[in-house]
Amino acid sequence: MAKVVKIALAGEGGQGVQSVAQIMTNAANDEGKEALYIPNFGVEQRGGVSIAFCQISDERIGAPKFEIGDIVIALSDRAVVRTQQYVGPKTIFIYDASIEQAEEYLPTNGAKVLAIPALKISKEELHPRVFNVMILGAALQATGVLTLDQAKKALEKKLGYKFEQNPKLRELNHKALERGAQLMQEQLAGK
Amino acid sequence: MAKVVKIALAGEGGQGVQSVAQIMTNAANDEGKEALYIPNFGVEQRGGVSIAFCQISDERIGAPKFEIGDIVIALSDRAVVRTQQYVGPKTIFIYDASIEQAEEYLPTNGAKVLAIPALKISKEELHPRVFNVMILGAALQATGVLTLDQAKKALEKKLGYKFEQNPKLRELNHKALERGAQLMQEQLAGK
Amino acid sequence: MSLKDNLITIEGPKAVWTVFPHLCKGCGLCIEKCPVRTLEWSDKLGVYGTPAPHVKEEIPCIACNMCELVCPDAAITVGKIKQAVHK
Amino acid sequence: MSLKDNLITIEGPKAVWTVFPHLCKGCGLCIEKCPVRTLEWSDKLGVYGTPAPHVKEEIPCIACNMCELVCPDAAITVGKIKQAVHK
Amino acid sequence: MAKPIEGEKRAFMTGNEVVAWAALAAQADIMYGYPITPQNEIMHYWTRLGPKFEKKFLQTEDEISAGFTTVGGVLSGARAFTATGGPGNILMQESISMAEMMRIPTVMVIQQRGGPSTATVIYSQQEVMLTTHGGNGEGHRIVYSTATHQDLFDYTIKAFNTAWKYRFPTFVLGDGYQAKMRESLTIYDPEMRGVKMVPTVPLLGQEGMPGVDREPSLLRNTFNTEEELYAIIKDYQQEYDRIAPELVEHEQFACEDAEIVIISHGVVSRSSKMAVHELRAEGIKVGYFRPITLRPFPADDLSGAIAKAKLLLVVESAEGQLVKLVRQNLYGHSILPIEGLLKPGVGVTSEEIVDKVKALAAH
Amino acid sequence: MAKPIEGEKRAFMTGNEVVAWAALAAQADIMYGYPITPQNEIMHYWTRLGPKFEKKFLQTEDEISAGFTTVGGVLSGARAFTATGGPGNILMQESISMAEMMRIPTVMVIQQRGGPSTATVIYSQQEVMLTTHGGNGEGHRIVYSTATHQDLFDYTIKAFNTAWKYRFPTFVLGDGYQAKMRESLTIYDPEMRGVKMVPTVPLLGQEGMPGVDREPSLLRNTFNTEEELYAIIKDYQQEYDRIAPELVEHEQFACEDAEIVIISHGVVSRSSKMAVHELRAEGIKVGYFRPITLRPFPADDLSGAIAKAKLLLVVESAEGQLVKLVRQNLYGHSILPIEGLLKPGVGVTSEEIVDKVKALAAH
Amino acid sequence: MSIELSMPKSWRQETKPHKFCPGCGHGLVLKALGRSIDELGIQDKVVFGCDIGCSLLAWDFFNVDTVQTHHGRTTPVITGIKRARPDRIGVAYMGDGGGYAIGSQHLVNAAMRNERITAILVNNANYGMTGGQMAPTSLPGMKTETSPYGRDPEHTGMPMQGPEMVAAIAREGAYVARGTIANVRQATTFIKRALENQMAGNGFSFVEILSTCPTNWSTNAKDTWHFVEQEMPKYFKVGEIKVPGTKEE
Amino acid sequence: MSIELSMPKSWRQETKPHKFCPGCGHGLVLKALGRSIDELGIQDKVVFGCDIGCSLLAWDFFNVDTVQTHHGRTTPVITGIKRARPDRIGVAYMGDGGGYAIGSQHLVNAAMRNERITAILVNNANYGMTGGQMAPTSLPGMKTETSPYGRDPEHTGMPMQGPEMVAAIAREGAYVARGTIANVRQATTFIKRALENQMAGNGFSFVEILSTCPTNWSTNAKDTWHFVEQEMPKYFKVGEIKVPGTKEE
Ligand SMILES: Cc1ncc(C[n+]2csc(CCOP(=O)(O)OP(=O)(O)O)c2C)c(N)n1
Ligand SMILES: Cc1ncc(C[n+]2csc(CCOP(=O)(O)OP(=O)(O)O)c2C)c(N)n1
Ligand code: SF4
Ligand code: SF4
Ligand code: SF4
Ligand code: SF4
Ligand code: SF4
Ligand code: SF4
Ligand SMILES: [Mg+2]
Ligand SMILES: [Mg+2]
Repeated sequence: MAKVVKIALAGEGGQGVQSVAQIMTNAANDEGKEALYIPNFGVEQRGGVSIAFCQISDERIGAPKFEIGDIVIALSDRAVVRTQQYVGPKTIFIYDASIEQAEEYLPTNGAKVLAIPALKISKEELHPRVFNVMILGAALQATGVLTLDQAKKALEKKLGYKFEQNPKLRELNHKALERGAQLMQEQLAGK
Repeated sequence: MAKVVKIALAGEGGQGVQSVAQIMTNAANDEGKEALYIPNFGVEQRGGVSIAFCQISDERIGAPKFEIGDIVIALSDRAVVRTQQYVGPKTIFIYDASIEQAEEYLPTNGAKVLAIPALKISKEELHPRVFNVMILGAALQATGVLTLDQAKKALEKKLGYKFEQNPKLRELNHKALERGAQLMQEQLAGK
Repeated sequence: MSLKDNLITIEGPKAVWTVFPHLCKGCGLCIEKCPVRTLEWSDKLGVYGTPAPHVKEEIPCIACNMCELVCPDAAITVGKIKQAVHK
Repeated sequence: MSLKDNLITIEGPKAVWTVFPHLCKGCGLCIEKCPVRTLEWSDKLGVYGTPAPHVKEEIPCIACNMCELVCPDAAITVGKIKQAVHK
Repeated sequence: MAKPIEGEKRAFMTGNEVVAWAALAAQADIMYGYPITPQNEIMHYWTRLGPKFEKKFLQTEDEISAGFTTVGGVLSGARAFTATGGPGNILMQESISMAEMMRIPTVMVIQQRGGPSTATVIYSQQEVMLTTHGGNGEGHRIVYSTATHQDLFDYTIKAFNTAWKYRFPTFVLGDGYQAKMRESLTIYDPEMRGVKMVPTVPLLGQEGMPGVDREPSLLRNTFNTEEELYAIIKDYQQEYDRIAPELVEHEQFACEDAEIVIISHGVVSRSSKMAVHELRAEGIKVGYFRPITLRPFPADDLSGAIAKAKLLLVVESAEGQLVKLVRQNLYGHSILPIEGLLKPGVGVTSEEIVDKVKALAAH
Repeated sequence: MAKPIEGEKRAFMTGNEVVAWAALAAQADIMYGYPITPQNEIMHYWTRLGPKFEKKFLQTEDEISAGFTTVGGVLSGARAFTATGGPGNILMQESISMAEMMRIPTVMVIQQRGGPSTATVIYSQQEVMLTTHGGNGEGHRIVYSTATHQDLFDYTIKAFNTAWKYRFPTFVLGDGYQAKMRESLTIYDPEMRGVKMVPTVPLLGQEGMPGVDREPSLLRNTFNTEEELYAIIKDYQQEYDRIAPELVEHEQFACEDAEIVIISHGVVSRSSKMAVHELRAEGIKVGYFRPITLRPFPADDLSGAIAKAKLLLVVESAEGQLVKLVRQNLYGHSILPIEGLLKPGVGVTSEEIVDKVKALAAH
Repeated sequence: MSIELSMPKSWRQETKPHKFCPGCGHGLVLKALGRSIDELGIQDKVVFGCDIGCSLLAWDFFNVDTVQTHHGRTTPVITGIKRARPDRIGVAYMGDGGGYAIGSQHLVNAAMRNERITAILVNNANYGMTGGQMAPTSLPGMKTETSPYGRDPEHTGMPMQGPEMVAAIAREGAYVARGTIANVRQATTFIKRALENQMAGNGFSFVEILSTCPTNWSTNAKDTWHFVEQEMPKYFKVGEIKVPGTKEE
Repeated sequence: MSIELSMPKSWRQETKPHKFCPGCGHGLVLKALGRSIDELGIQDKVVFGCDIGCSLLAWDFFNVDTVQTHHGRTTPVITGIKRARPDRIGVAYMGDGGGYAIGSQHLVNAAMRNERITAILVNNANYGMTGGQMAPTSLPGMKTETSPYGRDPEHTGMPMQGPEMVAAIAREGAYVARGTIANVRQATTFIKRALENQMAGNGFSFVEILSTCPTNWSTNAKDTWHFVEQEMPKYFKVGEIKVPGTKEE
């Protein structure tokens, strides 16, 4: 069987994890891969932790949800708590470095547990709005399922009409993507 | 198994077959017998043929309806048509002599097919209102499940309060009962 | 004779009044509504074996059409006789 | 420090104005309704990580109580300071 | 106030009247209902008798409301019930699903009529699947199928006790024949027979200041995560499995050496009983099995009863609904062929059963 | 007007979007519906796409109305459909019962959510009993259970054809996962694939003056005597039995020599498939069987598939609803023990199935 | 002799006498409807839906395409037809139980949406078909099978004001009226206008008709008339309540 | 420092912040209800029922006995409780979808029967919980998930006039009003009167409150206020519509 890359992304309502998931799986699909993305949804419109389950493979994918992710990304304290269950011995667990007291809840059974300062950098260097694009970059770097160029194509598809109006936005997004990937690379390299 | 006497009574809405059935089975129950009575009912409040299925026995009774009656009594032309299906080789089929062209529809497979001029006699000798009590008398005579005295007790129970106000009514009802029985006896005797 | 053909028709000065017993259920609504109270129960039986109404001999129907109008079973037809014809 | 104790209290001439960030969802309804437009976003974050409002330094709260009234999360308390005390 | 029934007495009445008397005897407080044939007379008798015993009644705007007002009544601690049939039974499934989720001990009397759709107002046994499994859940409910007026009386009383003891919605499954026919039975004061009514308790509106003297009752049926729901359903199932052996009821006779066992429920079982007597009198080895609880189903009892059999005959006034329950429940316990005498929407006489068995025996 | 889909193309979308496209591809004329999670987006897409292709939509006041307006639409000759789930599925059973009685070819898409009651808006397979047997009748309906977006597309189109060809109400049974997830599929113009849409005809409102040029259409669902109803139901059953072999569909593999056969339907069967591949790779003799039609059930196919098996494992996101169907349908054909991996309201992963099978194989 | 039946042309003669009880007002309402259909010449365009309730007895009443629906569900069935086939003239015929109790959500929402259908509701102050239970329209003090001691407004409210309710939510283009079989000509006019209003595409058209149920009222002809002519109007005001084009309140 | 929360006493502090979205009007309506309960001192007598709709998020909102019911079914559940236990004060809390669409038969029949309960309906002009579909109360031209090109009154009617409908059938003793969260004090008064009316045993009490749904309206604070203060009142008249004891029309 072909390898399936499983990614769980979790954050607060406004953090845009569902967009990240959608862009990522759209991109994979556009590249002729099989992708499956399912959002987690509860009764509340706002306020809960939002989780996106993504799978990308070269062959058709089975169950929409999974027990253990290859990469689990948590962007808030509550998200850290909620996503522990998806961590197994081979999982790379990534969380935002800004989460206070994250240590208390961090999973202890993962292959790697990495903090990336995406929120901080997005605020300081880029714009808080592209925080989630940084996360996308990080996720792609961690999994290698797609190249950054492929992701850029997908961004273009989704936001192209906005980029046309404001080419700086394109630049900003590309930067965010690259910066996210870079942060991830540093972390994986154990820096 | 104890013998169960099965009686099907059918007539037009206003002819009072359900009252006859109710008085008869009430009387049987009062005498300590087992009785079961089920009215046939369709969607219309008025207008259909009304059928009463009665069973009287010394032991508990099984199914509420039956295929073949011991006595089947039909009081209108439509009732004759509708009740044919309940007639078997041992059935005594009784119909009111006033029914025009009854011959056309009369069952041919019964043990006996008897016409009694109850409607005529009730009109001429008694009162149209006690037509159904005559039928009750006839039914009891044909089946022997109850004595006329037992039926009178049941009548008293149901109509006693009216009889009190108008003792002539009691007399009329008793007469109807007896006259009905007598008509039946004559018929059975082959007169 | 089938009930269907057994109609009661009464010709009066102003109307040919007819009841179709095969349609009449003997409800009596018509009788109550006749402004000249000429309707009463006849000897003929309707579809349920109850009597059907007819126009009394002594009171002529004034062809007001009320009985026809209120019969829920459309069992009555009142044919107005044109004044001209009678004069 | 837990969010719960992290309230913002601003004492002005007419009112002690307080927001409880652990209840504030940053909807901004209060800001829009202040008749003297003294409310604005502060640096403190509320329960959803969005900013909580506070009273501008330069415009004193007139203790009209509107912001408290319209906060769907009961995150604001406006304590009127009795005129007597200030005179 | 006088008890509705002192001691016991023989009665001769319609099944609907029996249900009304049974509810009185069971000290039911209130009935909620919407008219539908063939259950109407339950309401008619209840509204006539009720005021004499300070019983309440509410006629609702539909069966959805009848179901949900009953839920409300029960939540408030009243011994409340309702009755329906046919399309009304479909509509009540919504409230039953809430009662299942929240373990609200509602009691519902179903008088089955012909189906599907409006069909006939008369009679059938076509609401077996609906009554045992009709919601968007796992059928965590208890269903008694009655055969006689005595049953109707006994099991209506029992239904209240079962519901309040086990906290699963409980049904009395009758039919149009039972509803409309008259036969004799003994009505009685349950206490006199040693039947104590399980006391009711309010699930809402208890004494004391919520949040001060006690926690408030906060009851819900909605959950945010799959896992919450999973845990609850698993728990209910476990409890249901645990109590099932206490709950299952059946009736059987002449099965020990029977080659053909007739399986039927409700009013049809009366014909089966007659048929078995008649066939036995002729020397034909036939047995009688009647599940009284259709849910939970007396699977083990049935397995036992058919030990010697070569053939099973399911008789019902439906097109195989009891057959489905039997197959479900006997799977793995039996491989006997199952024949059906299936008469959707019409009554079954003993003569038909006798003929069918003879035809089967002849093969 | 352009066809909604010319030729065929690969798409990546949610299941609800797939259903909307499939209905367009099937030339559906009108959708009636009431919002409920997880089916809402079917309506959202339909209302966005519809006007471009002169398609109509009516949002009704509840699911009862959505069901009955759909019935009306179909009666008038429109290719009409609706969609719901959970408590809405319960409420639609009333109209389905009318459609069953009157053989009205309605199409309903069910996206199952957790139950009973409001429960969760997410996902389950707990509406199997309800969808296959939920009315006050004999379950004369057809139910397709889909597993993939491709299925959703194919079977939504097929549902219209099945309904209009056989005139039994037809369901597409999906679930919250399928509704909300995105995956790839090929959408296509059915004609291009040689699928001709069965033409619709008005059952009411035909041309010509009724009573003069033609008899009026006089359609009813109520009968006065038991016997009338009996004759109709028997007739329907006969027809249902006759067409069942044409209708049943299933998917199987690796069953020939399988000692354990995994039976599952819908989205869960995807996990089973993965598990079987994985287990086979490890040399464990396990087979895969997935009923596609849950009603009628592919009983013979299943019997065939388990010929060599020693054990059956039913896997479902419900507490034994598929188990019940399997037991019903295998009774008499098999005595194999049936194990369950029953996960009401939660998804099942292939890992769980693998573990379960290994545990079973170890015994 | 060939005296012609005074029967609307659109009635189906083969099924007459119809199945309603003697003196039942349904017959009169359907006569008014039949005459309206005749006069408007729309027999081939009407789709007639009848409810469960005694109205079901009309399933083969007309030479008009007809569907018998479920209790309370005639409004949505006819709505469904009309939405799919706007060229049809949809008539939803129902009782007071069907319209004001179990089907009231459909009635008020059809009114709100201004569905282009005509709903005719027969108010006989009880549930006729099921044997005379209390209806939302039963009169105070009225004895029915479920109010054996008389309807007590304290516990069960006052008679439902259906057309008034519909008029409160219906908007421009809607037609709302209450007629009575005590005035068949007027009732016919109201029904005809309700059909014309649909044909003109104006909006929802609703007519309640006060009617009789001698069977469950246990009344003779005289008392039947008395009840519908004298008692019912005490609680139900006859007349047109909303007419398109006229100025509102 | 001990500054006290300005929270109704009957609110359950443990479950705050509550589960409604930022800027959701439900919070304000429940504040008005909480204050009314406090002021009337009936926290131990109230049984609060919440519908499915965003109102379900209030299932653990108060220190008051609470039951979350089904979509549209809160009115019958509370009715059932009140009938069995008249000493309780029943509050049925629902959305416009729950009250005017799927539960409208319960609402109008409870009004007709003059049930002694208090129904509070939150009108946010859409189906909030399910993600913003059209509601009976959506404004003409309003874009929702099921009216993506704007609500077209020609096809889907004009906004439902709920209190007007209830007032048309409710009788002596009933209380009917429409408030708005744009005037919380007035809304509180109306809710309080509605509770008092129940406590006095007068009759059915119904209050609709115009409310906000910034999430599905996709509005910022300013536009949220604009919509509820300027747009909604164009179609919904705020005020008391029926007050027991006052002369009718
Ligand atoms: C869902 C459902 N509930 C109840 C019934 C039973 N039922 C049939 S007719 C009827 C009442 C009819 O009353 P109404 O609508 O006033 O019509 P009427 O017979 O008085 O003309 C009822 C309750 C049914 N058929 N379906
Ligand atoms: C029988 C049924 N149908 C549909 C639903 C789905 N549903 C849940 S909430 C809701 C609408 C809520 O809208 P509203 O009542 O206006 O409340 P809001 O969320 O706007 O406050 C719907 C349709 C359901 N739970 N049950
Ligand atoms: S037409 Fe008028 S006058 Fe003549 S019988 Fe009829 S009601 Fe009487
Ligand atoms: S109104 Fe018609 S049915 Fe009634 S008695 Fe007169 S003619 Fe006969
Ligand atoms: S109390 Fe009034 S003046 Fe002060 S901040 Fe609030 S709204 Fe502004
Ligand atoms: S109204 Fe309340 S929740 Fe909203 S921003 Fe102001 S303080 Fe925060
Ligand atoms: S029961 Fe009443 S409404 Fe029904 S047909 Fe008879 S008289 Fe008419
Ligand atoms: S979706 Fe709308 S109504 Fe629901 S909680 Fe959010 S803002 Fe409030
Ligand atoms: Mg009526
Ligand atoms: Mg809303």
